[in-house]
Parts: sequence; structure tokens; C-alpha cells
Amino acid sequence: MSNLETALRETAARLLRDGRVALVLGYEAGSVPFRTAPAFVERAEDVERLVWNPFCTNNLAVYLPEVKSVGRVAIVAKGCDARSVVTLIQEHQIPREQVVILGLCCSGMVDVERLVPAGGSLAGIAISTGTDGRLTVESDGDRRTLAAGEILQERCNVCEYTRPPVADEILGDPAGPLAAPVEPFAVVAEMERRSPAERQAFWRDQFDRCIRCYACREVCPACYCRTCFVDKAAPRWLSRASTVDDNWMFHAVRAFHLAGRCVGCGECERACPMDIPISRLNRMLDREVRERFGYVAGLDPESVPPLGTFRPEDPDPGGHEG
Amino acid sequence: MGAAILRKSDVMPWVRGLLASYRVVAPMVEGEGTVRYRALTSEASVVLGGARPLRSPKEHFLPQVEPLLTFRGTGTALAVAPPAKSDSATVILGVRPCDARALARLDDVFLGRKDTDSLYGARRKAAILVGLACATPSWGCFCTSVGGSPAGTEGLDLLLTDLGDHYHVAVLSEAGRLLVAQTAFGPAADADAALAEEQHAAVIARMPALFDAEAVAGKVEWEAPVWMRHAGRCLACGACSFLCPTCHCFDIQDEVTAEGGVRFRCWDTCQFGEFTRMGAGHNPRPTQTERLRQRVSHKFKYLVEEFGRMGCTGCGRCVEACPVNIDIRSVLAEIEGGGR
Amino acid sequence: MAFLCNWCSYAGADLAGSSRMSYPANVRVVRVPCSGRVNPMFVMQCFKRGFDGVLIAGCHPGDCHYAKGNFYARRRMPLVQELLGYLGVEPGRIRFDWVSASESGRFAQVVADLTEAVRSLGPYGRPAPIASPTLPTELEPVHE
Amino acid sequence: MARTGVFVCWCGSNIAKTVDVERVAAEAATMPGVAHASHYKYMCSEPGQVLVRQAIAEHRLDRIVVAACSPRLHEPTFRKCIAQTGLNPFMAEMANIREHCSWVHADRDTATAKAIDLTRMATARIRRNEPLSQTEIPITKKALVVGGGIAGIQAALDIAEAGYQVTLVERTPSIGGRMAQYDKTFPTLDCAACILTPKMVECGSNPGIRILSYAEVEEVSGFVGNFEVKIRRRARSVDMEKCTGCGICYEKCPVKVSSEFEAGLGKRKAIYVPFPQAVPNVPVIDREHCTYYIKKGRCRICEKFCAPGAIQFEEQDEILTETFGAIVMATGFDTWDQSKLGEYGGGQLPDVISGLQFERLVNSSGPTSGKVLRPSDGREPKTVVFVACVGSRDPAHGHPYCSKVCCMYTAKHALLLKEKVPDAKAYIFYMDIRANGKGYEEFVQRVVERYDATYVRGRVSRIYSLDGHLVVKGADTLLGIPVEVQADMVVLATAMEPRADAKEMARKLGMSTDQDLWFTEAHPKLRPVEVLTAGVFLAGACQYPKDIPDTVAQASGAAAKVVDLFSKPHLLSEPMIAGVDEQNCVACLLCKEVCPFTAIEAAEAIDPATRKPRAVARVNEGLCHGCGTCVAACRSASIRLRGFSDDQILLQLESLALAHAGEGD
Repeated sequence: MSNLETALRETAARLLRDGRVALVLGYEAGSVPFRTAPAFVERAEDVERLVWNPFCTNNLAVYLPEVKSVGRVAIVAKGCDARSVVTLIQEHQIPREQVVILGLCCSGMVDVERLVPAGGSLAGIAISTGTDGRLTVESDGDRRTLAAGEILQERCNVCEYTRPPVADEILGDPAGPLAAPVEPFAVVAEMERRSPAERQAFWRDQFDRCIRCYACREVCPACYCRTCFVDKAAPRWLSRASTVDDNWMFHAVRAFHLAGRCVGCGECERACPMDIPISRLNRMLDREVRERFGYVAGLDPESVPPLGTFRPEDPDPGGHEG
Repeated sequence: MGAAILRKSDVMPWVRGLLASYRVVAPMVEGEGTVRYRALTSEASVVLGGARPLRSPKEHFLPQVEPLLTFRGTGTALAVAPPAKSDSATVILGVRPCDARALARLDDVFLGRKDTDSLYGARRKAAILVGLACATPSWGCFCTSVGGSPAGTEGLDLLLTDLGDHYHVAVLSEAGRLLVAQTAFGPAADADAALAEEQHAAVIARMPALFDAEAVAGKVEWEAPVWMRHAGRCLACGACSFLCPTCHCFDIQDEVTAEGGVRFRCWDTCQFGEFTRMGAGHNPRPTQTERLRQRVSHKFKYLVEEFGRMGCTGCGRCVEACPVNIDIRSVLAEIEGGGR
Repeated sequence: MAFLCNWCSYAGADLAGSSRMSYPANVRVVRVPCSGRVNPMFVMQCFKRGFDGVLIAGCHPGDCHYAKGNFYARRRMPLVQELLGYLGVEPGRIRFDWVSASESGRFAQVVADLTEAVRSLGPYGRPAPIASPTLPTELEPVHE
Repeated sequence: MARTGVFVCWCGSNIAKTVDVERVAAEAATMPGVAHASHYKYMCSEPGQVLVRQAIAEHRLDRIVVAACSPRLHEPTFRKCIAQTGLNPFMAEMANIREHCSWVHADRDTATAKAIDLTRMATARIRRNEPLSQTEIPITKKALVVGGGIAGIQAALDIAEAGYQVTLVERTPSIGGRMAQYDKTFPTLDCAACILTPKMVECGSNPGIRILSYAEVEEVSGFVGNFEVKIRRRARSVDMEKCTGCGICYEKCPVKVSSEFEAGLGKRKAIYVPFPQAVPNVPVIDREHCTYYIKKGRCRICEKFCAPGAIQFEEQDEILTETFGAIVMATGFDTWDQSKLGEYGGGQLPDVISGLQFERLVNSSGPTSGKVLRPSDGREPKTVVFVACVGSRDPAHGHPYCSKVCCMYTAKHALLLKEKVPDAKAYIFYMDIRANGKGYEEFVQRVVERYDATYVRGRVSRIYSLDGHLVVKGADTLLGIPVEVQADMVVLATAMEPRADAKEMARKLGMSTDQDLWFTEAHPKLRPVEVLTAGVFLAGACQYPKDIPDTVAQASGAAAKVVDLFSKPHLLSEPMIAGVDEQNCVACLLCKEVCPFTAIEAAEAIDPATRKPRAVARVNEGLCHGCGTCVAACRSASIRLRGFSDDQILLQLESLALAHAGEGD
């Protein structure tokens, strides 16, 4: 058990015991070694359920609007998750005083796909963590030792906030820069080198695969609408028939609705059972919002979201002279 | 009904031959490396083997969107036209035993009652399923726990087992026999059958049953803490149902077009809050707890009561797709163990 | 498809008419109270439904009848343009601009420019994906 | 199902020449929901309108589309036309086939095709039209004027003159404001008191005006026509009814306090009227300094001498709640505190004074009875340096703007100095001379030519005291040389700035402020007197620095706006406004952020599922102008703008898309 995990349990127990919170939102062991599951801990004696390891990928902020009714809630938050909490506070979905952010300095989450042994599957795999934090992966007599930092999720490789920018308590020490520095918007630029026709073909093939299960929407902490525009009957923006045109519309609108709000936690893409690279759209808009409005989502609970404000000196539309 | 062998180098010539008289659907790689059952377009992208495809071939029998009728005009001038026919003869390659078995479960639902679903039935009747025994089960797989096998034959016309440079082909039906009666196939030796058996046994050995599925049906209860325990973290997406090879619920909608309109059906799922929400706003299944109960009960209790067979074949897609690690195997093990 | 704010750009288009100017005939106008009213979803809907180009025009900054609506549009529309560009809609198909009530010539010019840009790009085509569940005809939502 | 009538207008040959109106009508007849289509030469003419009304009756139409000219021209005509048949006026739409079609396209076929499309879009849109109503909102014909300076006084007088009741709220004990502190006014050199005092008296005696001095606006709710305002009337400690204004109380009061009115150059008592001509001429007790309040119950000298027994030590603040139909904001300005400028002595040099203090020094009723005597030793200064733009046009000190009046009053000061001290010499450091008013430039020239004022173009870098003199160091940027002046006194033209509570005040009224915190007008050119909150008007320097004539002009403008509002029997509510679907709203309040009219606020609604209150956004219908910015911001599509709803606009798009389906691809 890592020191951080111990510290986390102690902190959670203290908060529950002191009555400072009614609930701790954290992670517990999952049904398989490379998964954790969201856990709702309400009693100090249950904190032993809480775990902290490189598989705590879920963004638990998604549960906040729902669970806030129980009282004050402590949330175990990685940097990205904490930024989602900030967005929720900013957008009045939970009062600041009702959430205790247990910020964990994060050294990245493992991309489970990269654990799959060559020619095999993850069935029956066993994982143990060494004192040096390295993972030993065993399956069918195959035994590999890997540094978690080398098999991180793409979004972790470009993470700028390994230390939660806003938190009530910070656990652990800020990790240094994760892997080799990766230009966060390189993946965006790659797409932009393609011609419009190629981009269109690329995305239409992606969206053709979409089954409209809405896993992307449901795991997203920023998608907290009571009724999503896709489900509204009047006006009906989208057909319930998941034609590629409607899927295109769904993803385009969803991306726009997240502009200036998405913190890049990548959960949408991880949750997508059809492996659609949805978060590229969000990352592109993140870059635009930074460049145009100098705004980075999820850093300041007091600030106004970039589409809720303007500056008189904002750039005028392109192609307009005088 | 016999067996044959098929050299790997003969697979594509055989398939090309099939195209003369059949529509061929096969697992094919898409742009970013995902595998999906699609009508054959390019031979190069056909993949037999590896992990099971993201989706089962269910969509070729119960498409996600399917027109039921088109109409034109209004009032007394209303003209209604039936949908296009859906009975062209189709061979589906690389069907996994769990998915084939799942089609048999869908048959129960769509063809096993007094009223049958003609669109589904026509497609089903026109389809020949060429199975592929699983050599590398995925981490979510649990077919052996629900009475299936990675080499199961239920619902299949042929079953291929990968033996290196060739396949052992078990012939399971008359339709299958006709397919094999071609030059591409050679006779199977006893050694091939033994090798196939051996391989099946090895895979089965790696997949011990996790619970006694027969016992589950009797233990599914209406009021039980197990629902809440697992559904508490459910986010109400439809990934589990939309990937499930046996889930079959659909919604029917009308849409108006320039010409008139179309009535179509599209997949729906009990996991969406909308699913049971009534016009006036009341929802008899207000939370995910009731919805998880519905999904599990439907598969392991209601269908068992109606048809004597459960509506799950252990493909494990829901297990792997769930973003919050709701693992139906854990749910079932707890129910079976009396954990309620 | 053109979305024109009632107070400036629609009036500018009216003036272009009263001044008997001439511009390409393939623009269809939707009158909106303010460029701030233009829901980004309208723009996306236009491309979903196969329009070849979209114009959004409002009052110059500082001249908005509602004081600020156009400032919000000025934040939204470039993002829509970028996003759709990323998805493969050529940026030249979307024009967001200011046209005041007196700028009839400017209105005619903007329409001519957009038309020319769209002509050179050709019709907005949506390649059919490899296999998609398409319905037999184009759909319109049922409202009745 | 809608029963739409389509009426295609020829507009003589204006439309018919390039558009085949018969074909448009024939096509229209086949469009969804259309029950009747016809065409006529002049639809807007009386016979044309009769045609429309007959068709409505004959074909049981419930809505109409007129394909004719711009709705900006004739929409009201056709709304009125169908209203006569009993249909809701908002069930009429226009397709603009003239300005947007026949006049701009020459080719008959293209123009006709486009006209058909435009008509199609209108018939599609109108299927979603709903009857809208304009409710009559009564107007409380009483105005509130906030601020009793010359702006507030002028506005109050004008409104009262028109026959409406006015309440004038003033924070200090007397009305009069800044102008009462001034000596003479540029460029005419009228004595400020001579022209102001009669207006003050008139205010006090006009039966239409009620002065609430020593009072402040606490809270404003409601909207145009009916603002509910809470006014805090601070305890004066003197009974206004009983007091005769004899003045014995402040004559006898033993406590001396630095006088605000004298800009710190003179003293007043703890019970005082700020200046002799005060209106109302009733003293107040300054509880911060009065012995009675400091040493509980002691002194009471004023009470002893007050014959009518008007002293009321125990009086409490009073909150008045009243309804007003309109509000004029005339809250004026503050001057920048020069002590913030370390290089000019940081307030430590007694002979470095502000322009306002100089006004008091030259004023015959001021602390020196009009003799120019420097504060440190009471000697007459012979060399006086005037520094313009102190803090103004100076982004580093937070005032990037020009304070507008300093150039003129500095010239006036130099003139008055010379008149009072004939052998004195004035040096004026300036950046530019802005004398852009009637007679202003001539005035400055007179000061330069006849009053021996020396203008030095440049900033003063430092002022310090040396051997009983002030050393003023600066630069003459025209000659490019450093300049040093040994002065007896320095007068700083300090920047005008918004009241310290301007932001707070703006919030109370739902107004906005600009980057410098001046109140923002509704339009900088065309609506300079209004703000975006309907029913609130601006007068004077609370909007931006102004001199007296500009202030008075704007005050009369504001009054005219109020009178215009009050001249109507009632207000009509805006029919095309936004409404929130509260069941669906998730209260992210982005709509509130983007609303230009602060018409959206957080509210609570009962959630039918849980039967508990839940946060939602709500539109204040009185404040909404119907711009729709909130609708486009709402991600869950929970806001509907009546008349321009998402489904109306979507239907316009869809009808066109369907009509052209298959083309181009």
C-alpha cells in the first residue's frame, strides 16, 4: 500500500469522524486488477475500502451534482478532476462550501490497453505494485515489470496540472513533469494538416461508428444538463435515428457546449465503447479558447466562463477590415 | 454432421466464391483499428481471430435504425408503403459462439412467441453463420459461467477452429454442409479434430465458471440491496445494452420528410432514464437501481421463466464497456451466493 | 443561409434593396433580433442539412441594439467556425461579419464574397460513410 | 393544424416585374399548412387589407403570411389588419420578396425561385407562431431623482414643472452639490451661488418636489413604470417640522470639526448646516463628533438653546419604501485624493491645494472671506503654480480619461487670482488646452493675454518645500528644457472620478459601469441619457466628467425622457421576450452572465419529482428586451424566445433543406 493511499484513508477518516463531511467520494478496488470503481464512503470505519493507484481514472466530479443532497462531500480529486469541480462551482452546480477537495498529486493513469500482452488479452492478468512504484504484470506465465510513467494514458502525458490547482487539502508531492514532454496540441495540429475533405471523411467514419449510447456524455462532469438537447422533443434538434448526420451533429454540438469548460480529463474518450477519439474536438477548442480569450478552464471558481463574458477589444471576425 | 479443413490461403478465394450467391458480412478493420462486422468491401481488412469484435453481428439482424414503413399524404389520402425487403441470403463470417448463441436468444424473443417479427425473421432465415472458436478470451468474457463455451456450436452452421495454417471446420447444419461442399475445403483428419478438441479444452480450462447460472434465476429478488450496491455508481449510459448481443429493446418513431414520412424503429435501452418516463412525467423506474434490477432480472429471470433460457451468453462486452466498472459477473456471483 | 440581426444587418439588406443593388440570388435570410440570438446549433444544423454556406451578420461592436449581444456572438462564432473547420467544413463556408443599417454596399459585397468562396469550394458534400444506417429519405422532425 | 393564408403582393411593378407572383401564390398553396393563397396589386392598401380580412373569414384562416416588402416596413400594418378580425396580431408573418428579392435580382426565374423559398420559410415558421400578448403595465407617475446637485435639481424642477411628483434624494444634509462650493463659473464668471441658490429655493418650495436630504437609496427592485425603492433616511437628530432654522444651535455648539463643504479649509460645528444657503435649512447632528454621543448624554447645549425643542438625540434611521415610475441618476463625482501623489508632496504640503480648495479660497463666503491666503501661514501668495491633468489622462493613476473641466477652471482660477491679488503671477502647467465650449477658447485667450498667465506645456515632476517656498520642477516640452518655479502656492487640478460607491449603486439599479466605473449609457451616441435598464436615466457627471452647461442640458434631457414616459397612459409589455423552461433548467446561470439587461436571476422552483425547491434561472419579464442572447447561450435549450424560438428558426431551415433535398450533392 502506498503512503499516499494511507494518507488518503487517514484524511478521509478524519473528515468523516469530525463530521466535516457526510460522504467521501473516492475509488475502491474494481472487479479486476486494472480497474477501480467509484466508491461512496459514508462511515469512518469504511475508509479501508479506499484505494489510490494508477488505475483511478474516473473523474468523480461527475457525481457531485447528484450526491450534494447528502450534505458536504469530500471528493478525491486528481488535477483534472479538481478542475472539473472548479467548473461545477463556477457554474453553480455545487456551492464551494459544500465540497471538500482532497487533491491528490497525480503521477498519471495507466492506459490499460498498453498492459495487454502481445497476442493475448487481459483475461486472468495479475498486477502488483513494487515499492518503487513499478508495476509487475503477470499472465499465463508471462511476467513483465513496467514503469507506470511509460504506459500512461495520452491525456496524462500532456497533463499540466499534476498538482490540483484548487484543493482544500493536498496529499502527496507534486510529481515532476510526467513522461517526455509532449506538446498537448500536437494531436490537434496533426489533424489540421489534413485537407478539409480528409478531415471530413475521417470524422464521418468515426461518427458512423457511434451508437449513441451517450457514455461520453454521462461520464462527463460538465454534461450535467437535466435534459440534453439531443433528448428534447421540442424543438427536436436530432433524430433518434442515429444516422451519421445526426451523430455528427451530436458530437459537434457537444464539443461546442464544452468549449471553455472541458478540463481534458479524457473520460469521454475512455468511456466510448466504439473507440471514437472524441476528446480531440475538445482539445482543439481548449487551444482556441486559450489563444483567443486567454482562458484555461477549471482554475478559478470565481471567474466567469469565457462564453459568459467578453472584452470590447476581442478580435473582430477575420476578413473584416474597418 | 462431419468436418473439413480450410487452409488459410484458401479462405479469401472461398469468400470470393461466396460473393456470387451471397452477401458476405465479416469482421473488418476500420480506420483506427477497430473491428466491426460489415458487408464485405475490401478483402484486406477481414480479420478472423484475435479478440472478439467491439459489437456482435446483432446489428445485421436488428439494425440500430430500421424503417418499418413509409407514408405519404394525409387523412384519407394517406398511402403507406412497406419497408424494403431484408431477405437477401447472407453469410456471416467469424461469428463467436457467444454471439451465435445470443442470436438464438433473440429468436426466442422475436420468433418464439405468437406474433413474430417479420423483418428480423426474414434476415435470420436468410443468414448462414460461420463461427470461429475463441482462442483468446477477453478479460470480460464469462461464457462458461452461463452455460456456453468458447467453442460452443448453438446457432452456428459451421465452426472454425484456428489450427495454425488451417482451420478445422465443424459442419453443424445442412446449410453449413452446402457451404463446405466446395473445392476450397479438404477432408479433416482425426488429428485435426483432436487438435481442435485440445485447443477448445485449453481455452475452457482458462475460463472456470464464476457462479452457478442455473441457480441465479431462482435467487433474483425484487427488493435486494445488491441492486443499490452496484447501481449507485451507474451513470445511465447505454454502453452495456447497446453492445449486448441479446438486448433487443427498441423505440418506434415517426419522422416527416419532404415526400411524406417514415416510421422507423431504433435501439433503446432500459438504462436510459427516458425509457420508462411517461408522457405526464411519471417514471416507474426513477433511479439506476430499478434500471439495473430490470436489466439483470430480464436476462436472468424473466426470459428464463418465459423460454427456459437466460438472456445472456457471457460475451462480456458490458463488463468491459462499463465506464464505472459495474461488472455483471460480480452482481450475479453475489446473487448466487445469497448475498442479495 | 444568412442570419441577419433585425436592427443593423437586416436593415442593411433592406437598404441594399431600396438602393437597387445587385447581389447573388442564392442567399436566404433568417431574421433574428440580434447576432447574439444565433444559436451555434443553427450553424451546425445548416451544414447537417446540406447548406453550402452560412452568413451571420450583426451590428458593429458598440452599435448593438441590445448593447452587448454581438460581443457574445463575436466569442461564439469564431469557435464554431474553428470547430466545424476541424470537422472538415471549410472555414470559407462560414462568414461572420458586421453590417450596419447603412452599409448596403457592404452587405451586397459580403454576400457576393461568400457566394464566390462557396462556388470555388463547390457544394458542401458529405461523403457517405462506408456503411451507415441511412433512412430512405431526408428527415424533418415531427412537431405536429 | 395551422390554416395559413398566403398573400403575395405585386407592389405595383416593384415585385411583379421580376417575380412571377402568380407562380409564387400557386406554389404557396401547396406548402404545408397553407389553406389559401392569393395575390394582389397592393396588399398594404385598404382594398388589399380588406382582401386579407375577407380571406380570413372565408377560409377560416388562423394565421397569415404576406409575401411583400420588408417586415421592418409593413409588419405593423398587417398585424393591425388581422387584429381587426380578432386574430392575434402576432399570427402574421412577412416574406421579404421586395428588398431582399425583386429589387436585388434581375433574372425573373431566379428571383421567382427565391421568392418561393422565402415564402416557404415564412409559411414554415408561422406554423410555430403562437398568440402573444402585450399586457398593459400601469405607470406610477412619480419620479425619483438621486443626487441633489445641479443635475438633480434641474431634472427635478423640469419634471415637477411638467406636473409630476418628484422625490429628490440627497446624501448630504443639503442639496446644492458641487456647484454650491464653486465661486464663479467659466466662461461668463457668473457667481455660482447667484444662479444656483434660486433653483435650490425653488426646489424647496415647489409642491411637486419632496426633498429627502441626509438620505440614501438602499435597494431598488421592480422595473420601468414601477420601481420599488427603499430609501434610508438617516437620523438628522433635529425635528424638521419644529426647527425654525434660527441657527442658535450651531452658534452655541462647542465642538469644531473640519468642514467638508470648505474642502477641509474651514471648520464647522458638530451640529451644523453645511453652508448658510442650505436647503433644507435644518441642521443635522454629526454623531461621530457630537459630545452627546461620544460621552453618553453629556453636553446637550444645543438642546438647551433650541426654543422650539427640535433637537431629537434619540431619532433613528428610517427606511422608506416607495414606488416610482422612473429614476434619474444624478450622483455626481468625487475628486481624486491628491495625497496619493507622493511626488507632489503626498498631501503633506499645506500650500499644495486642490482646485476645489482654491474655489473655497476665492469664494467671498469661504473660510477666508474671499481673500486668497495660503493655508500654511495665511500670507497672500504672489506666485501660484496651477497644474492641470493631475491624475487625469494618466492611466498609471487609474484615470486614462480627460476630466474635461480642468482646463477651463484652471484658466478661471488664474484669472480670479489676478483679480484678487493684482501683483500675483500664475504659471499653468498643462498637457493640452481643451477649451471646446461656447466662449471657452476666447476665455482662455483672455486669461493668457490680459491676466498675464504663463502657460507651460509639460508635466510637473516634483513639488517640494524649500525655505518657505514651494519648488515646482517640471519640463517645458515645447522648448525642451527643464523648468523650475519657486511658488508660494500650488493648485492641483485633480481628476474627477466616479463616486466610491458607483459600482455598488450600479448594481442596485441593474446598470453597468464602464472600465473607469462611470455609469454606462444605453448608446454612446444615440441614447446618451438612457441606460440599459429601462426607466433609468442619467444626468450629469455620474456618467462622465461634464461642466455645468452639459450637466444641465443632460438633466433636462433626462427629465424630458421621464416626462415622455409619464405622458403615456400605461406601458405595454414587450411581447417577444425570453422564458425559461424551469423543469429543464439546470441553473448554470450562463444566461444570467450574458444578459445585457440583468433580466435573468437565480430563483427557486419546486421540482415535481422530489417536491423540493431547486435552483433555476428566471427571466424578469419587465426587464427582458428579447435579444435572445441567453437562448443561444443555453446548452440545454431551456430558454424560449417568443417570436424567435428555436423551433421557428429550425423550421425555416428545415423547410428550405427539404425543398432542396438532393440538389447539389
